[in-house]
Amino acid sequence: MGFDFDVILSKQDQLISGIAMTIFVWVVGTLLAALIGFIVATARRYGGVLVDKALTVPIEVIRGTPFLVQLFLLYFGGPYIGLSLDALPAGLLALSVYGAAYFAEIFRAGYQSVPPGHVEAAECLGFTRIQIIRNILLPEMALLVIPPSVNMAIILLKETALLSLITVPEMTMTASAIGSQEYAFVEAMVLIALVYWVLVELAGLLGRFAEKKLSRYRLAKA
Amino acid sequence: MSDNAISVQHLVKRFGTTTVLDDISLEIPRGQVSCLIGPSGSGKSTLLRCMAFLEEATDGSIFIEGSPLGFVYDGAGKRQRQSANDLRKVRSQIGMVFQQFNLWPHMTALGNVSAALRRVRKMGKAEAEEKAMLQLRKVGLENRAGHYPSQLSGGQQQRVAIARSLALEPKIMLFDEPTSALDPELTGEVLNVMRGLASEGMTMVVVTHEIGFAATVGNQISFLDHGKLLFTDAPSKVFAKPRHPRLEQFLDTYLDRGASTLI
Amino acid sequence: MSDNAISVQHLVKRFGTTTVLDDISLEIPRGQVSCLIGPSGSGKSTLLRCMAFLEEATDGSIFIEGSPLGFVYDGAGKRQRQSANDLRKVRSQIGMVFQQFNLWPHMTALGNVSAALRRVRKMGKAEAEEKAMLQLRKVGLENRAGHYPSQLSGGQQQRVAIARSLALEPKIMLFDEPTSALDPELTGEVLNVMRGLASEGMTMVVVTHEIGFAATVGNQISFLDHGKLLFTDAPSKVFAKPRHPRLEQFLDTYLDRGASTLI
Amino acid sequence: MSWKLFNLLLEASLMTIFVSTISILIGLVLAILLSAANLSGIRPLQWFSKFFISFFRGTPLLVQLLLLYNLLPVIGVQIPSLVTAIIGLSICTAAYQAENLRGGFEGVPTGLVESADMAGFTPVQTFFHIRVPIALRLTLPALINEAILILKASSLVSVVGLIELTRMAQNLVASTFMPLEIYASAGLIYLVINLVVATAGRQLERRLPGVGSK
Amino acid sequence: QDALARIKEAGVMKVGTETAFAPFDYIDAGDHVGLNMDVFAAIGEELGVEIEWITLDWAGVLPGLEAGQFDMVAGPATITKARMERYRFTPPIAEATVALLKSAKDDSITKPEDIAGKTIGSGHATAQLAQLEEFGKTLTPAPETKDYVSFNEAYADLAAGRIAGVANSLPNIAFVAQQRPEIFAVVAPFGTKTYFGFPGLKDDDHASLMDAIDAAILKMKADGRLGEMQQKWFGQTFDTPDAVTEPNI
Ligand SMILES: Nc1ncnc2c1ncn2[C@@H]1O[C@H](COP(=O)(O)OP(=O)(O)OP(=O)(O)O)[C@@H](O)[C@H]1O
Ligand SMILES: Nc1ncnc2c1ncn2[C@@H]1O[C@H](COP(=O)(O)OP(=O)(O)OP(=O)(O)O)[C@@H](O)[C@H]1O
Ligand SMILES: [Mg+2]
Ligand SMILES: [Mg+2]
Repeated sequence: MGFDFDVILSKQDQLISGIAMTIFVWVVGTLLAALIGFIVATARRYGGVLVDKALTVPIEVIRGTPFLVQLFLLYFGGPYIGLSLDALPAGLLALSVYGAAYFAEIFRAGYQSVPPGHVEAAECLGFTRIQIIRNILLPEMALLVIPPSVNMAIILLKETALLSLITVPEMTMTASAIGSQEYAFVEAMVLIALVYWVLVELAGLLGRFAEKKLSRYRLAKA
Repeated sequence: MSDNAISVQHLVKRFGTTTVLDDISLEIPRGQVSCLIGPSGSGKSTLLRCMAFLEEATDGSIFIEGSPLGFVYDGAGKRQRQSANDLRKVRSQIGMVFQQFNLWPHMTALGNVSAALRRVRKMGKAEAEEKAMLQLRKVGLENRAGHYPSQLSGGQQQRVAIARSLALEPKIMLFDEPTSALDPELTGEVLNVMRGLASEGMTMVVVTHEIGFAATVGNQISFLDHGKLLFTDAPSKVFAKPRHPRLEQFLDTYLDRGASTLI
Repeated sequence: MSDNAISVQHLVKRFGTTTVLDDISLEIPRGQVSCLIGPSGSGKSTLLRCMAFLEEATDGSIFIEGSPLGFVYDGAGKRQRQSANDLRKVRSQIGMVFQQFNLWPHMTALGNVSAALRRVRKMGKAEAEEKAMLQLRKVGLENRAGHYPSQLSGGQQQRVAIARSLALEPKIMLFDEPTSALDPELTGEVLNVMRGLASEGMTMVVVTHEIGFAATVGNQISFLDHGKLLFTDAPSKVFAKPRHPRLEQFLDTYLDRGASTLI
Repeated sequence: MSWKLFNLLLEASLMTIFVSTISILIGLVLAILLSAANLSGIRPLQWFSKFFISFFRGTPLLVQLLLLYNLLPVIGVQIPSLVTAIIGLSICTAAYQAENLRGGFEGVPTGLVESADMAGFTPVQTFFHIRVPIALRLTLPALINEAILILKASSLVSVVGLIELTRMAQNLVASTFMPLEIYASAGLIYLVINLVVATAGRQLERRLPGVGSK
Repeated sequence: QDALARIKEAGVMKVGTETAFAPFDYIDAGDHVGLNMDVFAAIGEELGVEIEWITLDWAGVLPGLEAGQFDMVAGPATITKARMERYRFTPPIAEATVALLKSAKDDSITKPEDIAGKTIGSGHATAQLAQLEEFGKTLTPAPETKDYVSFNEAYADLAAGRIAGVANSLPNIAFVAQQRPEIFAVVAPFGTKTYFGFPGLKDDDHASLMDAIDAAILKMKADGRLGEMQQKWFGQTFDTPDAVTEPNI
């Protein structure tokens, strides 16, 4: 079984558009997931016991079932309840809701990590709730939240491969199609692995960079 | 309006079924230093936190400079929560200093002190920082303005925390064991700043284990035990012998630290 | 062999370029209680940690019961690291009690005390636990054997920590501010256990801010300041007036706690 | 959907549970060894551990499984599908768990290690009796998360020929053409399994004392 | 010793396939059944060996064959020129000509040409998709095509109403419509005639094995067993050539 990358590279255009699609879905999906997750965690913290309990159920259901199943139910089941989405919006919605369940937990831990005294100090000074979230809670939890967020982003990157099942032309599909047209499966797999690896390392790098930036007040530990 | 900065009336606080504060009534005169002492777990911190509305009392009421704090009674005599805005207004007269300083680690000393001026008073950056520097100078830390809390000693952190509270010009300052997280040598600098405040006529409520400080700086001493306020009086009366038996027992535990011999 | 349990000779410790211990020489007599006092940051903890080889000294030497600790000098007079085995042997004569107790959270009190007997002394479970129970009884905690550290009060945790060290039957016990993480009311129980040890003739080195304890239980007091050992003497001499000016200043800071009046 | 089909899904879920449980346990042991390599202070071991984590966290499990299944025979190693699946999953989860544990090991208070030194523990004893239990306890929530993710990711082992829950669902869809009912049932089974794992995790968290919990 | 000799000595031939390709291979009430099972049972008898089935995801089947995980593929593939360059195919076992599946309620499509301007789905990178696109070019307006990772998703999307039809080989489509007649219906085939065969390796090592399998299939065809199987699984028989040397696509 010899390696023959020329075959694969001859389909450059298709490959590049597949890679671009993967990156697009990944970045937008992850950002949306983080945003929704943050809103959910915030609602759980401030919305009272009922909201907290009520939100636990969808979070556990989404975390507990495979992304594949959710994707199928949304895309193929949606039309039966009048929700007929195109592949790309459906994929983005599924991905961001799936990620949001995990991000909600990450941010919950983040909220818990800020000593209550820091919030009380701000309350005593008359900060409004939004000011407290914006000026105290978010910056303080950032360091704790970044590493698991990067992990989550990596997991979401890998889940994007499943979007091909609902006809989003992302790179795993493109590459394996080229692989099967040209009969170069292993070459295609190696190529995909390489691209994923690069993206994962990039995500890791970005995370470490942000950690470093944010931790300047920690580096100078007295 | 009475002469009392804080008036606590029949305050009750329960956590679940345990009663932590049991029908407390207490007047804090304006311009004086009131110390709360008592054994661990007696409810000192809880009482102080009720005065800042960081805990909601189960029953009773608290007035700050004559205005009700946290709850108001409607026409029918039913207790209602105050609006968030009114609460902020009443609370703005109170500054609170915590045992653990609670400085925000991601802001410098100057950032900590100026934050409320900028966010709450909506001052511009330059103006807020100028006012903040004034406060830092007052606690002797103008040369540490650019340091993060992690780069400051405990005593310095606590002084920044005091400056942070003072920046909003409160009428009353509440202190919860402000020195007990500090090394003995760092305690002095914080107590000195507090002495300065007292001499300027700031109304202060201080929860403390520093019997020496209570005895020398306090104008009135309240002794709590098991959620009950046993007595409130001037230090000369409180520490005079024969003492209240429960206080005598309490002071005995300080023997190893040599504190009781001072009195 | 001399009468000294610990002999520190020309010890120097630098962190990077800052010298934290500066040419310290100190003899700790066998069977006596030595207290290290001094301001925060003066190097007390560092000196104690060097005696346990938790810090490697930059220069100088330490002898435990006559044997070199951590480093040996070869024929050419060059300092060499001791083998891990030899180090463990010398160290086994030392027990150390930390300010933060440092109990292992995943083991019960009994587990904490018996762990080293089982792993290091290779005793069977039953034998190790029997010996461990003896030590727990000594610190008055036989009825807490099955509790995890998180289920014990600070004072109880510190007593378990002492029992854990005692289980290996050390000749010397080192204490680093054993009570300063405790509430005032819990301090007494730990100091009592230490008094008991002292009366049994255990060699003890105690870093403490409890001047009262140092003055009444210590046989010898060493005063450190800025990494220098200013003097070592009996308490009666150390606290007698006129005092060393630096000590006088140091004791002043305790004024607020009322401790200096004890002496 | 008939009971018969649901039963088939249930039977297939046994394979899911079996493969994931074994892999999570093996992965945990591997992760601890990787952490040991990382903490050993021996450079080549540290490099190996870093590369291992970076590679297996960085590439998709699907690709890892396919390469494992199809490249090993090329170099003359024949292993059955079940073993391939377990090796693939274990290695992949080991990389993630080792990353989780890294935080846990950093969170072990130095004082606890120093007390072990003072008690005469050898470094190996300290590692296994002090560091590992405390790090495991600290990272328990993250480890449970990873267990749930692996339970779900185990659907990928169908590429090496194992019939587990997801694959069985796909098979049934291909013969009955009732995707919604079948995928919803499969989702339900996953959910029940994962809720059991999550609940067990929370019980364990409550039962085991944490560092500094009061 | 070549592949055939090794298989005879072991008494076992390993074949790989996927199980989500009804009616060739699928899981019915928990058992792997389908035309392929019957065909290979017969081949096994002819060769005097047991058949060992290795079932995996289609993504793993062809790589598995090349890596030697099994001796040959027991899942049929449309015989095309490009594929013949890489693999050796057995004699055809069924027709693979492309037909259309539509919604049973859809009256607007009665013949293949009616798909003009509509959206039609097919399997990604399949011979069927290529033919659909070819056919589409002859219509105005040309139909839009949508490709799916597997046909099952395409069927689901047809049921969900996102597409108007699915183009796949007649045997497969006939089976789908037979399973869910209330939802799906078949439209007559279009496109050039193509056939399904089993791929194996081209190398010398496997030459005698492939020869033996070819002979077995031709024998089954000659004595009518293959026809019976086709009748059983497709409800009809196909007239297939003995060998495809020049595929139409
Ligand atoms: N959130 C809470 N839930 C339940 N019980 C509480 C809570 N906060 C405090 N308590 C209990 O209320 C009692 C009084 O606590 P408080 O902190 O006011 O005591 P304190 O006098 O400040 O003690 P210390 O000197 O140790 O600070 C204690 O028994 C404590 O356990
Ligand atoms: N690991 C370290 N790196 C750099 N400097 C250190 C380190 N450990 C201690 N120091 C410095 O060494 C000096 C002595 O510290 P040490 O902890 O021995 O003081 P101490 O007398 O025990 O003080 P305290 O009473 O506050 O415990 C301090 O200035 C401290 O900042
Ligand atoms: Mg308190
Ligand atoms: Mg110290």
